Amino acid sequence: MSILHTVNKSPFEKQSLSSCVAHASHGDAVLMIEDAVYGAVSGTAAAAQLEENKNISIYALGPDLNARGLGEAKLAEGVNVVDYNGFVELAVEHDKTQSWL
Amino acid sequence: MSILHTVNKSPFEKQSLSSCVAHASHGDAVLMIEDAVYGAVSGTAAAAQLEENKNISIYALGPDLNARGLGEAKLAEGVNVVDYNGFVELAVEHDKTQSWL
Amino acid sequence: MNDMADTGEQTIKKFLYVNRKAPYGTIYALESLEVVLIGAAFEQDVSLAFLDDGVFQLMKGQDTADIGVKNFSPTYRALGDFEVTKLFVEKESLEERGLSEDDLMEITYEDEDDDWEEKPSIHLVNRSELAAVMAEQDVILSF
Amino acid sequence: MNDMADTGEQTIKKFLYVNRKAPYGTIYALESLEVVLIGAAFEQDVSLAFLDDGVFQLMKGQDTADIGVKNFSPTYRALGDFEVTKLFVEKESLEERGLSEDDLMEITYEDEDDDWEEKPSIHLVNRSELAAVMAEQDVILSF
Amino acid sequence: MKFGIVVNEGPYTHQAADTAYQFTKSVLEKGHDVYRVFFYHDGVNVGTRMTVPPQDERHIQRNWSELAEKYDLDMVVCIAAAQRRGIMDENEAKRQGLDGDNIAPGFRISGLGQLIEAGIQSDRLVTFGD
Amino acid sequence: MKFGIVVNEGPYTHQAADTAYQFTKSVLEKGHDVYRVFFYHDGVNVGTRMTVPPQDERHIQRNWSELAEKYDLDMVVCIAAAQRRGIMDENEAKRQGLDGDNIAPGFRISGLGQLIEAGIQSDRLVTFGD
Repeated sequence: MSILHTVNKSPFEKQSLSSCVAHASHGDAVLMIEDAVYGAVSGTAAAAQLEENKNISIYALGPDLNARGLGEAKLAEGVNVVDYNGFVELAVEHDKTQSWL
Repeated sequence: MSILHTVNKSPFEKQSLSSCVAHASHGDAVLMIEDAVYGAVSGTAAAAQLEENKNISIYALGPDLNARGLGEAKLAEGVNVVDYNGFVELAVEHDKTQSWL
Repeated sequence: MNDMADTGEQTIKKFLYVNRKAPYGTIYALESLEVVLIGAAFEQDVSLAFLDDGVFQLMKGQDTADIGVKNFSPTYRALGDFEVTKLFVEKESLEERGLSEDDLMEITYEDEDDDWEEKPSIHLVNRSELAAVMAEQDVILSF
Repeated sequence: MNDMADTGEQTIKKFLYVNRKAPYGTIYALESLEVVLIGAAFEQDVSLAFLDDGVFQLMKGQDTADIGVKNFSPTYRALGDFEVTKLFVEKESLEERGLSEDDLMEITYEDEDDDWEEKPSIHLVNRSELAAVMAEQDVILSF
Repeated sequence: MKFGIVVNEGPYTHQAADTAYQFTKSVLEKGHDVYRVFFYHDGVNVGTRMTVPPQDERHIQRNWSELAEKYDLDMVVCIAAAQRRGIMDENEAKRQGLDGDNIAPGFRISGLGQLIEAGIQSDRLVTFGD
Repeated sequence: MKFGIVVNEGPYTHQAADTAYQFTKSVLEKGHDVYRVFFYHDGVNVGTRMTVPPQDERHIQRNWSELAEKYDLDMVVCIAAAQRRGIMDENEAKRQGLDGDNIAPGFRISGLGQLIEAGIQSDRLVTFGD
């Protein structure tokens, strides 16, 4: 019974990514989309919180990273990049999705 | 040349109140309206940040406090309550307003 | 779909409504409540979660007269009549906001399986308990 | 109104556009830029501030093809042609986001008062310097 | 004193249109002038006459239209923002080949220059948004 | 696998309607089914046919209408949310005494029960919002 969590707000603006990670369970996945992909940049307080939590998988949506000028070189370790098809696959692989709006 | 700053988001959800206070200058006023009035509750991290800054005056909009069930007894020290007329007066007294949206 | 019970033609799923936003500043809390009320007619297994700023929805003493917006907080107290009786409120969220259970409305329901005894609908849970509630759902709706 | 200069019929005010939001996730950055472009025709004393997530608006290498949304970042580089030449970017906001000036687009203008020399439009300022910029304005627009 | 008011969010979804209304009403009742109310971003959605809120809720568009009539307010909906969001007056609808318009009484559609002008002409410009 | 999609924000202002569109397109192109797309909150504003975005920008309503036609999608606009925001089909406009409607092709107006039904009938319900 795992959850795909989606977050769409910048962690520097809103606390939804932080709350999401704090509520994710072992085996869950967190996918950052839209402005949440800023949370994938290495060396920030937001990235540190993601790295702390080793029980969940972390994804970021590639099209949103590209739109915002965030190349692979800027990403924190452990962040997996997927496209829209990968987003669909993640939704299929997990039993349900939860949007942290 | 003082500024009336308005903030309308909960400090527990967004960082706009925090950013506003960090950019307010001596003699400025900060008015919490709409969901920002949750920042006026005593004993929270948000209230502590407001209390730290002694150079600015802090206001909260009464109608929004009442709507949210926040009576005077719950408010942090130093928070002044105004109604819409008081909001207008604050806008008149300061040279300009800045909305932290 | 593992936890789904098929009773004849009727599918019963575990629905969780996640409330993370304050009332009045935005419409999400109100329109979420409207979904809960309509959803009650579908006889699913319904729970509500209140965390982050969502706990503010349950504050007692809301009086919206001066902002000219309808006060919809009494509706939470009527949820029991719609057989919506599981309201999980996160302790950590209350504490961070300088609140305790005393600041919340009293919300109860009459338990038809227990001689219509009046019971509290609000259950205070900590963060990891709430995570467990989320984990066991079939459908999670958040607005 | 103390700093307002009256030049005949023409009132010149100090306008500051405050940008605190990231591009694409919401439309505020784009529609703010549209105001700046239209506003340029009014020959006011215009400055732009980029702080908090607003600094993301200036990231180089933006490529929106895969999200199907128009890439409006080249417009910032054209601001000089509209005589919008003062872009204040807050250092602390960059640092908190793991960024440095090298991550930003190069934005320049040709200074008509200095033999059309090409000069940088972006000025890195720290938080207290930016607060001082805010303090000296007549009109502050933020979206 | 002369106020300019900017409303950046649509009706019901955000409180901004309500707060702006209460503020503007207080400005006027205190005897100040309102140079213009400018509706931008989703704020343009305040200016549709097609909203039908529940009977026990405030009617935001109507509140604004009545305030405009009482105080002869200039209420401007930004044309660029309105086009993106489907708010049209008769002229615009014709120009776009649409079969009808939806603008409410007291609102007019015009350009962003009207916002800048409000900034120049008003003693105070106050913005309400998300 | 059967998907339900919920869209909670209007066009252009938030990226939600775009992301939902790209996601839904991928779902369909990968051969999955979409039980229903439900538009709620400001999401109902996606369903007006009166938007006229700049020529070099995507046309969000048209994207959705075309996707619906190609894949025979069921796109439902919530009636309660639509009334608050001025989105009307012919029947509703008549019932409310309005002089015209603005709903776009491929969208239909119905009740919140359609959202619950999507939750019950879909294997996955995915929400896009602010």
